Amino acid sequence: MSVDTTPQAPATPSPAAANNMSRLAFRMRDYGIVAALVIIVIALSLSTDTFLTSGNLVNLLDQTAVLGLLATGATICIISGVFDLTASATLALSAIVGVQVGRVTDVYVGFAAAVLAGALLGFITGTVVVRSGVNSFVGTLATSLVYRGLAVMVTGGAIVYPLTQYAESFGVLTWPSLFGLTSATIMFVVVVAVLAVIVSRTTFGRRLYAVGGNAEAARLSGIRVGSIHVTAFMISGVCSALAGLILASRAGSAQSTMATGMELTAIAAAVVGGTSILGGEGAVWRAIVGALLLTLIGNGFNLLGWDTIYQQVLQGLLILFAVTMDRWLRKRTR
Amino acid sequence: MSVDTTPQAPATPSPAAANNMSRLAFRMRDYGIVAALVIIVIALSLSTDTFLTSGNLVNLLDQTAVLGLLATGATICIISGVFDLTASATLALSAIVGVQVGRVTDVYVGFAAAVLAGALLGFITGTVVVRSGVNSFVGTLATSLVYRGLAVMVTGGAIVYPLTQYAESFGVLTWPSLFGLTSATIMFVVVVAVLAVIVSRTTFGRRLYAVGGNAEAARLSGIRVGSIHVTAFMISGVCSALAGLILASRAGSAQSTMATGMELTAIAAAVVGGTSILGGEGAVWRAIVGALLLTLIGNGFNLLGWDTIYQQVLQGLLILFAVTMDRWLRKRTR
Amino acid sequence: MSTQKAPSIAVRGVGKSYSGVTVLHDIDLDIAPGEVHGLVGENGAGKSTLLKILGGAIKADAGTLSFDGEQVSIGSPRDAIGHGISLISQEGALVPALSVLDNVFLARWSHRGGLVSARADRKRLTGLLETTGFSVDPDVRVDTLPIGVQQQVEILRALARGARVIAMDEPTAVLAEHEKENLLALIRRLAASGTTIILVSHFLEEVLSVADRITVLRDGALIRTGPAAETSPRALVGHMVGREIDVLYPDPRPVPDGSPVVLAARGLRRGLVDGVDLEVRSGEILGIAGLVGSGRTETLRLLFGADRPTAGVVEVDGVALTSNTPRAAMAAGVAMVPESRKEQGLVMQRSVAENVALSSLSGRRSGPFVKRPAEKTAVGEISKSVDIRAANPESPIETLSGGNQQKALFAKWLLRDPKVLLIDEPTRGVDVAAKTQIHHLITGLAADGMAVVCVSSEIEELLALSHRVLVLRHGRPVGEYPRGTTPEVVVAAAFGDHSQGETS
Amino acid sequence: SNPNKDDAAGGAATAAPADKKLSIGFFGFAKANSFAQATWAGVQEYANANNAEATFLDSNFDGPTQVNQLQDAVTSKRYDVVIVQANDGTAMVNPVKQAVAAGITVVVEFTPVGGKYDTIEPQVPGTVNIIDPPTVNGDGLAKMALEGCKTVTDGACKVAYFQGFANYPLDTARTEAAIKALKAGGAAEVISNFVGGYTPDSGRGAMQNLLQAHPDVNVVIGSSQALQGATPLAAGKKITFVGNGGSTQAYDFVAKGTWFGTYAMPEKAQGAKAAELGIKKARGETVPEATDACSTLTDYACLGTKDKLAGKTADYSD
Ligand SMILES: Nc1ncnc2c1ncn2[C@@H]1O[C@H](COP(=O)(O)OP(=O)(O)OP(=O)(O)O)[C@@H](O)[C@H]1O
Ligand SMILES: Nc1ncnc2c1ncn2[C@@H]1O[C@H](COP(=O)(O)OP(=O)(O)OP(=O)(O)O)[C@@H](O)[C@H]1O
Ligand SMILES: [Mg+2]
Ligand SMILES: [Mg+2]
Repeated sequence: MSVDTTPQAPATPSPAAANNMSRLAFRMRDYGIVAALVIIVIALSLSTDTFLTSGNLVNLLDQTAVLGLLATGATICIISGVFDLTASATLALSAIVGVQVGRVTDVYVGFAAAVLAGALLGFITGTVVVRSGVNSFVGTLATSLVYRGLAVMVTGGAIVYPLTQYAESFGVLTWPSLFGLTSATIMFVVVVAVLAVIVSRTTFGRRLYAVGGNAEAARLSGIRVGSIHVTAFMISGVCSALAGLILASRAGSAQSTMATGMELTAIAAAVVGGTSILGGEGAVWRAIVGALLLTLIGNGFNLLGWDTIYQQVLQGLLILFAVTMDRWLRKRTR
Repeated sequence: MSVDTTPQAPATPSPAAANNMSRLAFRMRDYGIVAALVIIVIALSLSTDTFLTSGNLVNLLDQTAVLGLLATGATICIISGVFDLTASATLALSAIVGVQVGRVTDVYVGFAAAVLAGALLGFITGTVVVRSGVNSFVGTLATSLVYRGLAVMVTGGAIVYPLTQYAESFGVLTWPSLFGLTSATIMFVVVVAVLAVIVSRTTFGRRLYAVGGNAEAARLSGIRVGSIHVTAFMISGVCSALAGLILASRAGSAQSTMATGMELTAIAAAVVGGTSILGGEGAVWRAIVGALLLTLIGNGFNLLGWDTIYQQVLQGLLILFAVTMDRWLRKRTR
Repeated sequence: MSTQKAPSIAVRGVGKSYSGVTVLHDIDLDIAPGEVHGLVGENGAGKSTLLKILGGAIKADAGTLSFDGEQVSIGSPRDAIGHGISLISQEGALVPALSVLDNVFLARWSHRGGLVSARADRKRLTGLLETTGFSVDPDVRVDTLPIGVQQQVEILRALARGARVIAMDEPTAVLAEHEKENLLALIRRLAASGTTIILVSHFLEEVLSVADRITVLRDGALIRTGPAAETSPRALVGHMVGREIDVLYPDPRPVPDGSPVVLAARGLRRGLVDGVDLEVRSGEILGIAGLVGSGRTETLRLLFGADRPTAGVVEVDGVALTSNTPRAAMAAGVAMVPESRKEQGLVMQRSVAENVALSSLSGRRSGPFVKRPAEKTAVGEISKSVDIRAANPESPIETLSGGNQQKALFAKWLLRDPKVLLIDEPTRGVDVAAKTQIHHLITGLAADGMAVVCVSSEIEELLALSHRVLVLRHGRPVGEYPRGTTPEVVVAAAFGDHSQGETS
Repeated sequence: SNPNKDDAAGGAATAAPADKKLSIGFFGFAKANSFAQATWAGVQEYANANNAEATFLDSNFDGPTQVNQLQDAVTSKRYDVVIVQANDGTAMVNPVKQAVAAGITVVVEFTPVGGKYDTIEPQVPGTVNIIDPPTVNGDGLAKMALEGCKTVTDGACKVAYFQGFANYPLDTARTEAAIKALKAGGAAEVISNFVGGYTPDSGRGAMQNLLQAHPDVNVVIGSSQALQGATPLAAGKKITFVGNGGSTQAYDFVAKGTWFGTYAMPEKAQGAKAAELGIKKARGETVPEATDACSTLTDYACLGTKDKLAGKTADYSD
């Protein structure tokens, strides 16, 4: 994935040295959470001999893929100033659509249908939120109930499977591929890289930040705040659909309860990465750092063989450590 | 519960008629969500003959008690500009403390210990958030993992019970009391009424709103922003502990997984009631309206006996209806 | 700037009301192409409302707009921008977390196939900076900039859009004297090149000097439009308030001999502020002058404990403050009216009354409860004495006009009855009449024995009010001038030229 | 003192005549859950055949929702018999008491109502239990795993136990029982710090990590859903599995020999049995208060190894 816009040489030729110094501090400050991640990686590498094996790194990325995609969608929404609590319901509903369409056509057509469904559901969520004028938190919460309900209605509460002749190719996303990484990992990396470029380099990306940072200022500048939000929800919907396909491909089936509650883990990952829930700030790479950090902690515990009874406490403390470190580095250089 | 500050007669005797008109509109606008609640109540009274029975109303309040307490805590935190995602973990941990202390002393001492534990945990959460300077969303999320983990450690992952000789009196909160309401309901109503008065009538309440509305302006007005936040977390902690006692008293036991995820339903109730997640606005009565609305919808479905497959969808649509109606009434008169 | 000719604007029968209260009524106004049109009126007269309607920020309830005789509908800012109208709003419309560069070209970024080209924008910005004479670092986040500079960013943005009509709502309110001059010169240049400018300002001299014609609004109605050359400040004020009033600066009462030093600071340092010493006696008004970014605001904040100094002490009545926090300063009797009412002063969504009462809550309580009748009386009295015009003290303070918000901020601190009053830009956005009221208020407070430190970018005001003026440059005091010093001398000192004046 | 107590006694159900159509409320885990659907199928089938009508109340895996549903059902007096498949066994104690007090016949199915996980006896007086206590379940899993050890190793056997939800009391009780039985039965090492959860995805993650930390593991125990995600990762390795659950997929794995066995409850039969107990009791017949589901409904105590399951079909799929 790409890293945020690097500041270019200053236009004003003012005190250059001091400027460079402060530019450096400015960078450091922005990467506190990466430092925390690195510290945890080093600690794990030193305390286990299994952590830094290529096998484990392949696993780690595979395990991060679903959360990473959802966290990216969440981050894009949060940057633009909205929450998308429909993420996991959209995931389930589009995966179900993917499987059902796949039954009457073909696995890959089914996959495409799932992605389309994700975009469509995102469009609906966005339209509901924008039109009703309701706060996105409660608007998407209500919408997510509707989507979950629809998922139950579509499946009749049962699990849906691809046709037997397709069962194997449906598992395509779990297959190893480039550099031994799973196809799911490759898809995740590619999608996230594309989204990172969109967010950090395009005019759409800038509008996203502007809308999230000061919606009124954005409106006064002629930005269609509503359509930016709808687009953000659509991107989030597509991310959810892709995550849903990974989960379905792994399970070989889809059902209406898939990934329940995961929208919150995704938001948590986004925020742990350093995206402000107030909107107007953040970056796609932060979502990935957050998702990696959360996955890593779980992975580390497993490798260390610690008793699950202490896991949660330590997990909480580690997250606190990481975000506090991030916070302090930022404050000191302000 | 008490209703928010009613605007008094104007200080300036300017255009009186227009003023009164706008005052009326102003009030209406604030009670859109109440209107939505009333509509749903009327619909339910007409469509079932069991809804408007005293037995059902007693149940309804009893069912609202836990969510209502949590939503009140959530509202107070949100008004002051923070989220408390530890609510349900605090609930579990303090209920466990209550049971365990009750084992070695007496049921009522145990209850008191639970409330103290709630306040203490709130104090710790608040201190962590304020000191670390981390955004409350992720700070309390991490803290809640720690609390849940501690609850597991304290109980060893098992259920804890009061001693057999206390088992009956431990159920005290489920007993009927004044006007046939359960003790839990009475406690809930009293606590919420007290908190409503605190928030709307005291200097602390004023500071709460100021801190949530503009923390910097509040600080420059001599308000200790940090201690207001800590106090808000403590109040939320006490609300959680009381909710925990109700749940424990009903179950006759406590365990580390109690009320998992309920902090979000509580925030949802707060927001459905009309409290803005941006802080600086909202009221305790709104928490109650929100909690009642959510409970009512469930209760209505159960009484109507509709196929549960459509419940979620209709629930989502009803919530959307209520908040949109609230929103539109507000906008029209702006 | 613009390639297209500016249109002539015709406003017909425009009206607007909020929940039944009329704030603009049946406005008819014609503006010629390339004209500089001044718009003046008391706080709450409806100036901003009219501008917002032109800029598409809000919709009128009644009336029509036409450009070059053709009726247009402006339903959104997009439409307005499409017609070449750019609004610089009073509240500011910057995106805090974005850089200067991104804010200047907000929604108009140079791009190639959707990818933003920062290099092209940088070049455009350099050009704009040259035309305007502003100097801003393109890469800093705008929320780290002083408001004066933020204002410049907004102006740059309007220019970057190549607007044919620029509506400026009090653009000079937050600028220092020499920057005002720059801006006025810029306005003249723009007008000469065919851009229409609508200028709202409370500085009547300024409007008179730059505008071709001036319109006066009062209570939402258009009182009169006429050539600037045919009117005078006095006449304008008469139209604005509907009666003759005295707008002369009051003279502060001389500081009594032997009046004790109330506030003293030694060796204050932090960031930009590099060793400030000062003393203020009871009954004295100390003015602090300097350029934007000279550290005036920083100094006041250090005195109040809003920021913690890295070195130095602040003493009140000879006793060092126990800690460098606003609370400690307030306990010692210090109060500060901050520079930015939106960010530092007011809780926008709360009511006028709550805001005014906020810093003195403990003074009116019984037990934990707010004594509401006492509060109502206190707020009512103070509101009257600073003349806050609010339809309802219970309505959110964000619905007040800018000037009235400023008065509420003042009222909030006066309710504490402080010994020392620190004021940063006391009359920013306040109309002439109210300004005079505030000036009388300040001199009156000093006469009653309060020690006042006042920062103002309005040099005339500062010199008229102060017993003494301290000039800061790069965070260091570079001169102190007694009452009667001319503006030229002080400005020269602020620029680092000492040849004209004597340090007293 | 507790006024509840008095009416609790007064609620003894009066027998319903045989020609009265009885109404059954089934309070299942979730409609969107195939296990609960299997129970439901059993309930429905028996009810329809015996002059009764059944309704599925969907709590969607939410404890508090289920509590409210049962409470409201008591208010609305819609059901003569309720069958409770509790999400949160302790939280359901109170509404179940209310239901009993209101004269409703209550059958507790699969998971206990009350906090004891090692007994089949009813924990709320007046109810009828047909359950599979978690400790019995844990013992059974351990028993099969120890058998399975023999198929993959002649030496010391290393067994991994994937927990369901980390530290849920019900899971804890099952985990503890299994670990105890494994150790007592001579397993060389028991690894229990992995959370496999109840989805293929969480199982896959746990298995990936397990293979990193303990590549030499011999037997893995986990929920049938978790193992479904875990199994492909063990391809080519000498590892066998013991699943918890009798789904189609689990049956297939056992039949293919990929898994040594699975803990297979004939869930539809259990649902039917629950309905039978409820209807009979409501009609005034005497029924046993406590039924152990596995030993009553199967002749192999739910220990579904290849030979035991041969020729049988699963009631539901994961
Ligand atoms: N959103 C709103 N809701 C209610 N009243 C409003 C709102 N916005 C403005 N007003 C009222 O409209 C009137 C005109 O306000 P406006 O901002 O146009 O005044 P102004 O002439 O720009 O004053 P100032 O010089 O103080 O900026 C004021 O009485 C103000 O309180
Ligand atoms: N042109 C500029 N570009 C960037 N930063 C600036 C500029 N001018 C001033 N600053 C910053 O402003 C801060 C000091 O401003 P301060 O508010 O104390 O000055 P001031 O004299 O009160 O100015 P103002 O009139 O805007 O309030 C410093 O942090 C300084 O670096
Ligand atoms: Mg204005
Ligand atoms: Mg300043």
